Amino acid sequence: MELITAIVKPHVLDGVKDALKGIGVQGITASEVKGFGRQGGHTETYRGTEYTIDFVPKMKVEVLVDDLDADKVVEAIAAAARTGKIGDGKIWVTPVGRAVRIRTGEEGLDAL
Amino acid sequence: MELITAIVKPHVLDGVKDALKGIGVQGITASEVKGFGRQGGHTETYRGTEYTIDFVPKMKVEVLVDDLDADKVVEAIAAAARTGKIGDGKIWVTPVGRAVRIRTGEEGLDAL
Amino acid sequence: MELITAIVKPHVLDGVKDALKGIGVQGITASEVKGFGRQGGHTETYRGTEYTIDFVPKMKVEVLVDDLDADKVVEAIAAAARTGKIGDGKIWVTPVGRAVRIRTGEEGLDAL
Amino acid sequence: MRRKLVVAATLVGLATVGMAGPAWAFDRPAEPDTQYILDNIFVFFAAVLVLFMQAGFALVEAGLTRAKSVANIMMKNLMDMSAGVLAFAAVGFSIAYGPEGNSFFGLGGWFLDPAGFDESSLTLATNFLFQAAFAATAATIVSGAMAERTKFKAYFLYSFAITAFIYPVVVRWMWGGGWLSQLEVPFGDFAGSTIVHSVGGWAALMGALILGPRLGKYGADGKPRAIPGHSIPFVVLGVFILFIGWFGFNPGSELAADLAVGDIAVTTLIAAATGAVAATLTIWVRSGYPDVGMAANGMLAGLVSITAGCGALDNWGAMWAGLIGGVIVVLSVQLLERRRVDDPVGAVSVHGVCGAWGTLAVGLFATKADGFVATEDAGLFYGGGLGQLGTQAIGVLAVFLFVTIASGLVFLLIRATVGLRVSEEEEIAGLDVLEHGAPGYGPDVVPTMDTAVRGAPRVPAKV
Amino acid sequence: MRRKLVVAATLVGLATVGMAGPAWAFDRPAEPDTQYILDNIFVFFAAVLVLFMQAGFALVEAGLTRAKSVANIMMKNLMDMSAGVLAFAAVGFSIAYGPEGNSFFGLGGWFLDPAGFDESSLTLATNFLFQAAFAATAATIVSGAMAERTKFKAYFLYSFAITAFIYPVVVRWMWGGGWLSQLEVPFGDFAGSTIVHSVGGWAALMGALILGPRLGKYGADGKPRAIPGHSIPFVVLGVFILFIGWFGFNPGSELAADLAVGDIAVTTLIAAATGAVAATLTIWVRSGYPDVGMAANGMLAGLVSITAGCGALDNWGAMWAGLIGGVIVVLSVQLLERRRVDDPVGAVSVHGVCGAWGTLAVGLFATKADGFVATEDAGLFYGGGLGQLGTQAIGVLAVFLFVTIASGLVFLLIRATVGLRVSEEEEIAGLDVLEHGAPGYGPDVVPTMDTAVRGAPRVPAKV
Amino acid sequence: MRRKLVVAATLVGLATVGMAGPAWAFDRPAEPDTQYILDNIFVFFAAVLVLFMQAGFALVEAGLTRAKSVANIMMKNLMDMSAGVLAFAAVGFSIAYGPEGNSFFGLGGWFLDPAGFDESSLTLATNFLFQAAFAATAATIVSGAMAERTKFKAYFLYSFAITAFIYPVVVRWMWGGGWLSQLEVPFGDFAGSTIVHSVGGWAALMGALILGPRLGKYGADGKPRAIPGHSIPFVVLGVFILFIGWFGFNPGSELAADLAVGDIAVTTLIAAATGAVAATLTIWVRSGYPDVGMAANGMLAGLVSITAGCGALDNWGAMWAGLIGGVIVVLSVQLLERRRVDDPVGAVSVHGVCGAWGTLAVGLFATKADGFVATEDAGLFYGGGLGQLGTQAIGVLAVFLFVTIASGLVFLLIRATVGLRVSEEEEIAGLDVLEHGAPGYGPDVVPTMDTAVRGAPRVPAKV
Ligand SMILES: Nc1ncnc2c1ncn2[C@@H]1O[C@H](COP(=O)(O)OP(=O)(O)O)[C@@H](O)[C@H]1O
Ligand SMILES: Nc1ncnc2c1ncn2[C@@H]1O[C@H](COP(=O)(O)OP(=O)(O)O)[C@@H](O)[C@H]1O
Ligand SMILES: Nc1ncnc2c1ncn2[C@@H]1O[C@H](COP(=O)(O)OP(=O)(O)O)[C@@H](O)[C@H]1O
Repeated sequence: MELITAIVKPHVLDGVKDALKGIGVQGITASEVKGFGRQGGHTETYRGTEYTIDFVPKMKVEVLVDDLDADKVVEAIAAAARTGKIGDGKIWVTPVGRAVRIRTGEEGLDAL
Repeated sequence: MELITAIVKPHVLDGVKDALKGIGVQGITASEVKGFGRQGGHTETYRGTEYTIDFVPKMKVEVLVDDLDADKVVEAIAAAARTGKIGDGKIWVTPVGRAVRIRTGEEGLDAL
Repeated sequence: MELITAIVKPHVLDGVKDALKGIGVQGITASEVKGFGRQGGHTETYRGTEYTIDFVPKMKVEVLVDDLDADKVVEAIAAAARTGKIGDGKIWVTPVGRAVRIRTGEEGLDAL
Repeated sequence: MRRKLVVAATLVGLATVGMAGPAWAFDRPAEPDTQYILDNIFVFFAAVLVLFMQAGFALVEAGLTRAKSVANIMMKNLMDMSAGVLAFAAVGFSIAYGPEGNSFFGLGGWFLDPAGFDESSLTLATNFLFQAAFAATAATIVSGAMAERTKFKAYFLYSFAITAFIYPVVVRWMWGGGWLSQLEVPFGDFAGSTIVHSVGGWAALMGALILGPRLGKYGADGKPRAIPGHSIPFVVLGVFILFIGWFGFNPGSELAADLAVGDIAVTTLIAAATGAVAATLTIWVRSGYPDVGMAANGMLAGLVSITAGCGALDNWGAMWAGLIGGVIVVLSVQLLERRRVDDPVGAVSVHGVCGAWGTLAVGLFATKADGFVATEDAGLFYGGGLGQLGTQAIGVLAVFLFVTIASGLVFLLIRATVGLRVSEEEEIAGLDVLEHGAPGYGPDVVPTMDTAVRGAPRVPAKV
Repeated sequence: MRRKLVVAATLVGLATVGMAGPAWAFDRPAEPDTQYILDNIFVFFAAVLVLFMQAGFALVEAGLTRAKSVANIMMKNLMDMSAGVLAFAAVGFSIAYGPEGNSFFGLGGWFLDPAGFDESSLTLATNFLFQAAFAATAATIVSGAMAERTKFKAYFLYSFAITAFIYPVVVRWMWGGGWLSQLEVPFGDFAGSTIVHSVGGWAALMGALILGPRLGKYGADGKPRAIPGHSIPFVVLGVFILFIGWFGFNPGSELAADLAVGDIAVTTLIAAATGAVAATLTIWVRSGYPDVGMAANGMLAGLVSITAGCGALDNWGAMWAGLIGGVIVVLSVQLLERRRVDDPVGAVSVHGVCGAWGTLAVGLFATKADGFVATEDAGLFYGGGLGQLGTQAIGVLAVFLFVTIASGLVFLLIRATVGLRVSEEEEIAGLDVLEHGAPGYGPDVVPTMDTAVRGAPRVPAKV
Repeated sequence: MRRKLVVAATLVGLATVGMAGPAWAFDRPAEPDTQYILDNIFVFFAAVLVLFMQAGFALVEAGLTRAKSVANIMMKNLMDMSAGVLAFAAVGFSIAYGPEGNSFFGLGGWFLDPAGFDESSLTLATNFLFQAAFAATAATIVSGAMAERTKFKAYFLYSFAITAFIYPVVVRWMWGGGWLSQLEVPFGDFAGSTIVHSVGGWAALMGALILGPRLGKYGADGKPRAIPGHSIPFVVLGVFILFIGWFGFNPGSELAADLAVGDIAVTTLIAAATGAVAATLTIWVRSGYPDVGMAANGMLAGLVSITAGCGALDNWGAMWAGLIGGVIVVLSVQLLERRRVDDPVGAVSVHGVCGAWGTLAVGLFATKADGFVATEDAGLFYGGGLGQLGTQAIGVLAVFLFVTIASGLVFLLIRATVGLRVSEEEEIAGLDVLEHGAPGYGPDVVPTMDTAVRGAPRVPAKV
């Protein structure tokens, strides 16, 4: 199995979820993160004093998939998350040794 | 070493922590995530208009352990997190190449 | 490629970011987590009743890097995050099989 | 006792024979008696209660919209009062109550020139204070309906326009002794269901229409989507403040300390209560849930619905006015939402629609004379026939037409010049950062990564 | 000057000889003098201040409970006032002050029939307004103690019951001229430490007892666990609003504009201050920290403790009443918590226990006559012996028994029919979503994943 | 009509010839007429409005600081009022208005001894209530400037000192009939731009200076860094409450119900509006953004700027006082920030600097006599020459010197004994947990991991 982690723009999350559902993925875990990258941050002004916000809000999406599905899932996420503007984010894939569904104790692909 | 990642129901966190402490685990990192899966979301109604909440709150627990302990830890989490109802979550295990304790610079198992 | 994950004290984040920028890292993803470890929690008192806060706020920093840079990055984070007091946190390194820049579709090192 | 109309009549009488300037200098009594002083003190405290409503409006609007534009909505409420009071002092008060001009538009006494105003029942200062608080109310109603997408500069200009011009003209027609008060059966709007609330409500309608709905309010299928407000406690606190303020608004409109004050307060209380209960039950039946924001709207609906008739209706009439207002507001909010009028706070329904209903309710339930409603039992259900109801309908319609046209023109003019709506990018990001420089909540409340850096952890981290 | 008792006595006098109906029509003065008007205006503004207390209660309760049920608690406060006012207007006021009936239970004058009430000292409207605000206060005290686990429907029913029946009966006994006011040494409860606050507090006690503690309040070892409230700023803001409202509550109970008003205001101020300081120091000593929520409770405790004696105690007496109240409230909160009475906001301690204390304090410190306390220096410490103290104890006990039994029956009845407590699942999830359809804070405040989708990022994301 | 000075003069006259004790017992009128009662009732309600300002201060200060010390700042506001009222009742009031003593320091009538005070224009109770509310205001101004780094215990002590001693001395000089009111051209500070606001503002300055800036306020390069407050809605709500309270503060200072009340209310309203608009435009021009917190400061600046001259200035003067105040406050906030005075809420600028400006504005724009300003057109721009302006400058300077020295000594003394500033660790963690035991927001608002455990998920998790 593989764990696919994607850092995406927050407003594409719904689209990514739908795309994954579309190709048969049954579960996703998402969380709020902040990203620092080429996109850069922005400046705010409070009571006349400027300050910089370096980290921009991003969403992290994690999907555990069968090795065979990994590429398909990566493509699906990339397609759904692409706006073409800087800051669209990254996807990376890490190997997973074991997976368990807590409720049933099922392991491996059955756990997905 | 291995990194054990578990997605569990929020209210079991305390139990998971105690279970891990019980088997000698000395550190845990937890974070709030939202999950999409078989459990499904729910519907809310605001000013008469319905809308769906697709993601349900979950807790992510990460534990870095010695290879030898990995299975024991997985079982402990699974046992503590199991309610038997849909949405109990997943556990997955990924290999870790190097681990460092920042304070001392210790590496490997000493870093845990 | 490797994914470097660091759990650090929240107030060192800015320093870690600057240190990584200094050695040429172009992107970072950070998130708020809570840690349980040797540092221990603390006690609060509400309306005369004591209760324990077990988890302390930490920051998780994730950086995807070229295998060759991994050690350099680990050292940089460790140096910037070290205060010498208990609770400084951990760094761990996991292998990454594939990386994609969503905007362009670039892969591998070009995706960083 | 009911001096309002007397004053108004005098005003217009004089105005129509063309008298002006010095002749207007009714000095305040040199040795005022205690009753005259009490009248002024009473209206002073009533005005303070009405001014407090600004806080209520700000909270209700803030609560029913999103956190990312919360500073903007608070700022609008601060500014429409500030700019509004100045505009009203400079010209609005004269257009409404000026000694010269005619039955449609007052003139003279600009900048609160004391020579221009009669002080025989209240001093100019007391009178202005109370009226200015009303003008600020009419102005501020609009900000909620236009929330989360209007340029701050544009709103600033609009609030000048409504307090300097649109609202004063309508006041002139009625409380300024103009044509509505001179109809055969005079128009009955004791405290301003139409004159204040509908003016705000119809301007809000035009604002919402011309702006269009917020991004994401309607799905690709055209169906409305819920955009939950960010703080129900703010909404309910705001409603409680408005409720309190209304005891300045309605009883204060007596403009004299007398025994009618208590009666008016009780009709106000009853309508507020029935409005809240009725709206709660209505939305409960329709959606399956006793929605809190809707209950809050319901109390306001009850209050708006009794504002015209708080003096002319008895307790039973108040109950009906409030109860029906509470039902109407729910239906209206849902109807407007379906019709693609995106009014995040329900301002059009609460103030416009229920303002109209409250005004018509006088034609149905009026049983006491109140200084405007001239006879007892003028309401249809009390045997008064259709006379009063007809007049009420005329007033409702006239104000609707004037306000929608005038405010529509103002909004179009602003759109053509400084622009009315923020960019899409800004709307997604929220108005606070791009319009005002910084978010309305610090990074430690709506957490951002900076919490770590500047806000620092709340918990003693054994650094 | 102190007209309250006079009115009451007349009432009961007439009632006992069986007079009724038309004979009651004391018309309001045709040409009221300015003093009569001032009395009415004063009580009107005092009533507005008391109504404002609703906002204070809502905020204190919301702040001391969790965010997941915040909309529910605000809604309860909105509804117990709305439903309560209507119930009180329909029947409660008649049970309390009705021209017929007896020393325990009033009858007649239903639905505010003007023929039923004497207007010689205040108009019916002014009187009702003030009393209705009090009834709403008694009702709303309970919602805090029952927070986070009561079905909305059940609470709605309860609030009818207390304002229609339980509270009015107690009022009848005392301010309605009933048996407590006719004791040899008449019961002294000027503004309602017992009549209002204890009524609410004891009903709150029964509610909390019958419901049982919130899930997770007690550990497996039976030890209480802290469930921190979600917003101390709301708590303190609420206390400031209640504090302000109390200047309507206590001085307004004079029911006439006279010079006692200022004296009462000063005893009220002093007791509030000593209550806050004493509670702060007490919890500081006991737990090591000057807990803010407890300090807030302390100010309220001081206020409740002076409510009975605000007219009969001098400044020194007020100081003692407040100071001891501030100590008591801390001990009581901690005791009840240990005894498995889960009262998240301390309502039982503040209103029930300190209400009883404040009533007894009249027996200890009374030095002035106040219209109820009939003689000077009636307090034990002023040489008045045990007479007044004995009466105070009787009143405290009688009200305790009546309210616990009556409200207990009401709660049990509700439990047996529509049910009192929400399901465990709902309690864990919070009442907002399952009782009212949606959370009280938007996803952009208490972040959920939807922030991303609907709330959108606050920061201009260079989309 | 303007009795204040009369009373004061009598006081000092008697005091200087050394009369004391019993001779002071001017009993309140046995049969007070309605006007006398109305005066007392009016001042009573005005005092309630002033007391409400405590809530406004608390919210403004809470909103402009960080969430991690929010309970602390609310607690300080609760406590400085409570402790302050007691200190003022015990000794402060006597130092200010005591029958004995001299032109600099009053004595006698301790603990509100009724024998010590004249009741011919207001009862002692009414008078004390109003003055105590003012004392609490002066005290509470300071907490904002010292926010986020002051030990609670230290602040508690300080608030005793200012209300027991520093503020009363300044009051003695002026309203107590002391030397400032006896200057050839008497000092004109009708409602306390200098006597109340500058006293608070200059004490705030010393507090901020002696404490030093918050950690992280200045970068390694010495440049100021923004530390955004955590809730703009709280700030604006607080300002609305303060605005409302000011209608007790200024008109109430008339200390009698008369027709000047309305005039004063209108100058107050106009200055508030111009202050808000002017500050908004000033910061907009200077920083590119209409900053909301600054607009809020601007309204307060306008209000402080008209406080001295609310009786002596006409509407045009009020406009200028407010407008210039609104500009000054922005410049002052920015200047102080550059000069390393870390005043998170702008208290020094709003109350100290604009208090001074408002006092000087009387010397420029006074056109009416107000009981202190003795002649008409005393202002420089009205042909009054430099006399009034000179006196105003003397008063401003004298109060500045006295307060900075006295409060400086108090703070240094506290620092040397119990300590003034919290530890670095505590400052980083926030004051709430370490000073008060628990955070000001529950884990379900500012999320921590415990949400999961105790706060539980808000969403029905199908457990
Ligand atoms: N080397 C990296 N390691 C971890 N996360 C990264 C890395 N580089 C970028 N990111 C994440 O991806 C987001 C987008 O990257 P950015 O460089 O801004 O634009 P782009 O995705 O167009 O290359 C960043 O905000 C950050 O969250
Ligand atoms: N393929 C997956 N990848 C990542 N996370 C998953 C995946 N499937 C499920 N999850 C996580 O596990 C949670 C529980 O899964 P769900 O399908 O609802 O029930 P169950 O755990 O009983 O199978 C989800 O809310 C989600 O957070
Ligand atoms: N085995 C582990 N797995 C995952 N995270 C851990 C582990 N041990 C420690 N941590 C994380 O590192 C943080 C610091 O660890 P701690 O034991 O308190 O101190 P130190 O870093 O000085 O060893 C913890 O708060 C936790 O977030």
